[in-house]
Amino acid sequence: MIEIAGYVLIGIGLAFSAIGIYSVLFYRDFYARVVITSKVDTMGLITVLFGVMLVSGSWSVALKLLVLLVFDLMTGPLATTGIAHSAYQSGYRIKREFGHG
Amino acid sequence: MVEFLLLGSMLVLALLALYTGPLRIAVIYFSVFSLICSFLYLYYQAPDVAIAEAVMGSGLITLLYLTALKRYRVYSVCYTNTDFPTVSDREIIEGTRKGELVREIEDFCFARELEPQLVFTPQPVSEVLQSGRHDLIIHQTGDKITIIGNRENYVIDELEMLLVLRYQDLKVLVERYGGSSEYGDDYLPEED
Amino acid sequence: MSLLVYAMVALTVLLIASLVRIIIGPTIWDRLLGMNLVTTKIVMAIAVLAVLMERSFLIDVAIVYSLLGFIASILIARFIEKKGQV
Amino acid sequence: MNTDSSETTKLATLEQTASEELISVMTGLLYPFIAVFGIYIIYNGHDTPGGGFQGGAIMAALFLARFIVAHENDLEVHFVHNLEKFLFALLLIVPGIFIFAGLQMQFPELKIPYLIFMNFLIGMKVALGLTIVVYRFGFFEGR
Amino acid sequence: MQRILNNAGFVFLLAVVWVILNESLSVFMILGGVIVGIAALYFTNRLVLKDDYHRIYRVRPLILLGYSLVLVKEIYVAGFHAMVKIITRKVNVNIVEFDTQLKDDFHISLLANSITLTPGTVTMEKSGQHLKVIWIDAHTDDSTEAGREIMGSFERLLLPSETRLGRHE
Amino acid sequence: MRTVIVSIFVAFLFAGVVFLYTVHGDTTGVDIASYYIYNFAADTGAGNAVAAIYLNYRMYDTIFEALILLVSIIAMLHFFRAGGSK
Repeated sequence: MIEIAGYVLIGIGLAFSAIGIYSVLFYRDFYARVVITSKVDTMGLITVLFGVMLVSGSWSVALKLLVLLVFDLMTGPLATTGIAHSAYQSGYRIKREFGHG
Repeated sequence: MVEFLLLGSMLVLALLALYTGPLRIAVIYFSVFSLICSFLYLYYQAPDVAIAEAVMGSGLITLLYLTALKRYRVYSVCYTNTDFPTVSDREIIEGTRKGELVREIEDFCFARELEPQLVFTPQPVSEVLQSGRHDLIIHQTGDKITIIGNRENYVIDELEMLLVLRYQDLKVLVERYGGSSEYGDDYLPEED
Repeated sequence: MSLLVYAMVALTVLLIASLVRIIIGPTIWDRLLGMNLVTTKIVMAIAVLAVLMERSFLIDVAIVYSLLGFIASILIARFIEKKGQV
Repeated sequence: MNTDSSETTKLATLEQTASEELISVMTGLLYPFIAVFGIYIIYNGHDTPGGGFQGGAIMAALFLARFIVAHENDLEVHFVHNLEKFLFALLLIVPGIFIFAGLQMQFPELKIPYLIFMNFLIGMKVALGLTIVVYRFGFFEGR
Repeated sequence: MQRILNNAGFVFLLAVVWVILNESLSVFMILGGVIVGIAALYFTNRLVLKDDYHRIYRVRPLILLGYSLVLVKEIYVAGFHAMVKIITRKVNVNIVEFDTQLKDDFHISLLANSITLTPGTVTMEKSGQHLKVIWIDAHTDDSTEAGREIMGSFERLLLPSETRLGRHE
Repeated sequence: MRTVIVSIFVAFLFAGVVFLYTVHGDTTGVDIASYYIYNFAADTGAGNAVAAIYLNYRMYDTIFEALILLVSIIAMLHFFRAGGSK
């Protein structure tokens, strides 16, 4: 029973990732792609790792996967922030910005 | 199935890393190559090598390559277009005539041992000029394309010769402004 | 356990689909985004592979990627931001 | 400690531009975790995959992560270099005594401590060496 | 002695990580975890960070636990909200700037990181208390309202941690 | 023209890799390898065959690798001495 739930979670996570990759491939605006990528990373990864935890069926492996998940949640945003900041700082702009009026 | 797909993509990435012009992009290809390589080591049950490859490929190799690349001068090109709220990358990917122009400028930079770095903004030209970050500005309004560069920039004369010869149908205009220290005081193109 | 094999195949297809963004991406930041995507897919695939082969030490490699994978993209991004300084 | 003043707490030693605050703070949070993981890889090298070289490379990657956010070269190269030479001498002596002089046959219960100790030696040596490489390349050539 | 007591929480955390990584719960492992944790913290304080770890990264552990649960919940709620917008292609990307009320640097970084983790928003820059955020669903141009809408629940959760820390030390 | 040549080359390489993988076996029946595989746990007490080999059977290998690292770092310190911040 728990295994089946795990398989279902893995499938849902893969579906999240597939939607994300579809939109990353077919959106034409760069900053939209940045935002969508962060979404794919977090949701797909969390769901798939929870599913794998349920499938594995042992506490030690599940805790190790939890440590992996926590580390990834700590470092994942850093890369996205670095990329977005680099693009903005180099002069890649969008037209309407509320901050600049 | 899994291994065939990954081996094939490794081949493609290795050849791309060999044949790309901008070397920073080749560094990225190589990084992804080492990612997939590490996963295949795991798949073939050699986890020792996989850990070593993961640590090396994810950080140390990148630093060494980037330090080596520092010898190249980065030549930043800015593509502005005030007509659209967001600049789509359609001009660059698909084989339009304007895309060819941008590609031509990139190839031109490679021949002079400069690393071109493309940036798209929808800002007006005066703001781009005031920021002072860019060496060359390609400005498009409607059909007209203006290329703006510094007067002290020795590359721009050769570029004008090249563009006048090959791109007569695109209404290309080359403008200059003077003084390397003060941007935009001499010259501001008229907005329309 | 055999269902996990299909998950592996699906992850591989997704990985190759995100390689497309690396190859065609017009600017260098698009390629960095694609690199992030590939890293995440590899982490997922290693986790699935560890459960599939019942070897828990394979997760170590995934932890290496989740701890140190951000270094490469931040280095390259800052290299461009500073116009050629590491 | 009085912290209710309006000023924010800063990382004292790391000079940083405004853009790098987030990265420097979160990387600082990660340092001890990377260190613990490197020690884990070295310590379990005789039993599970990993070992001296891999763990040492992880510790060197810690210093690489520090190179991203720190702007001053404060590595005492000559001290580190002498330490590495000393470790190399130790690396010659220990297996010389244990394997080639035949202690291995007399004390079989020392086999596993020997493996762990050797892994730690190799790990420290690789970490110091790669750290010197990273800092030299980064600060002398890159900046 | 005082310094060891100050670091006790982090040593405990590192020992837990060590035990989980080794996958064995014996007395030897737990003692080894404590020793490795003290060694790693000493190494970090003296050689890498050159500052006291517990002085920069101060947070109430219980609040952090509840915060992470709320974070996962928020990721899913905002994720389904953003998913609909992405599929129907009704995105309106924009860049907004706002200030936060938090004062501690670590708390602001935690807030910025969780803004990035939440689908639909990515932190681009942090300078002091000022955050610059890319927003996929920009429907307001008021700075305070955008800030309230993006980081409302996280900020409300983190504020008591900060005030209590300030009173205790 | 160049892209055509490169793509034909890629196709040939890919076919070659697949061919080598499917046809060529990966067994090399050497006596010493099988000896190491069957006896490493009793001889050295290690659980990981790689550690047993590089720390016991092939100790010289490890020592000279460490020597190579040391020598390369000495050379690097020597050549980078001119011009630097410290």
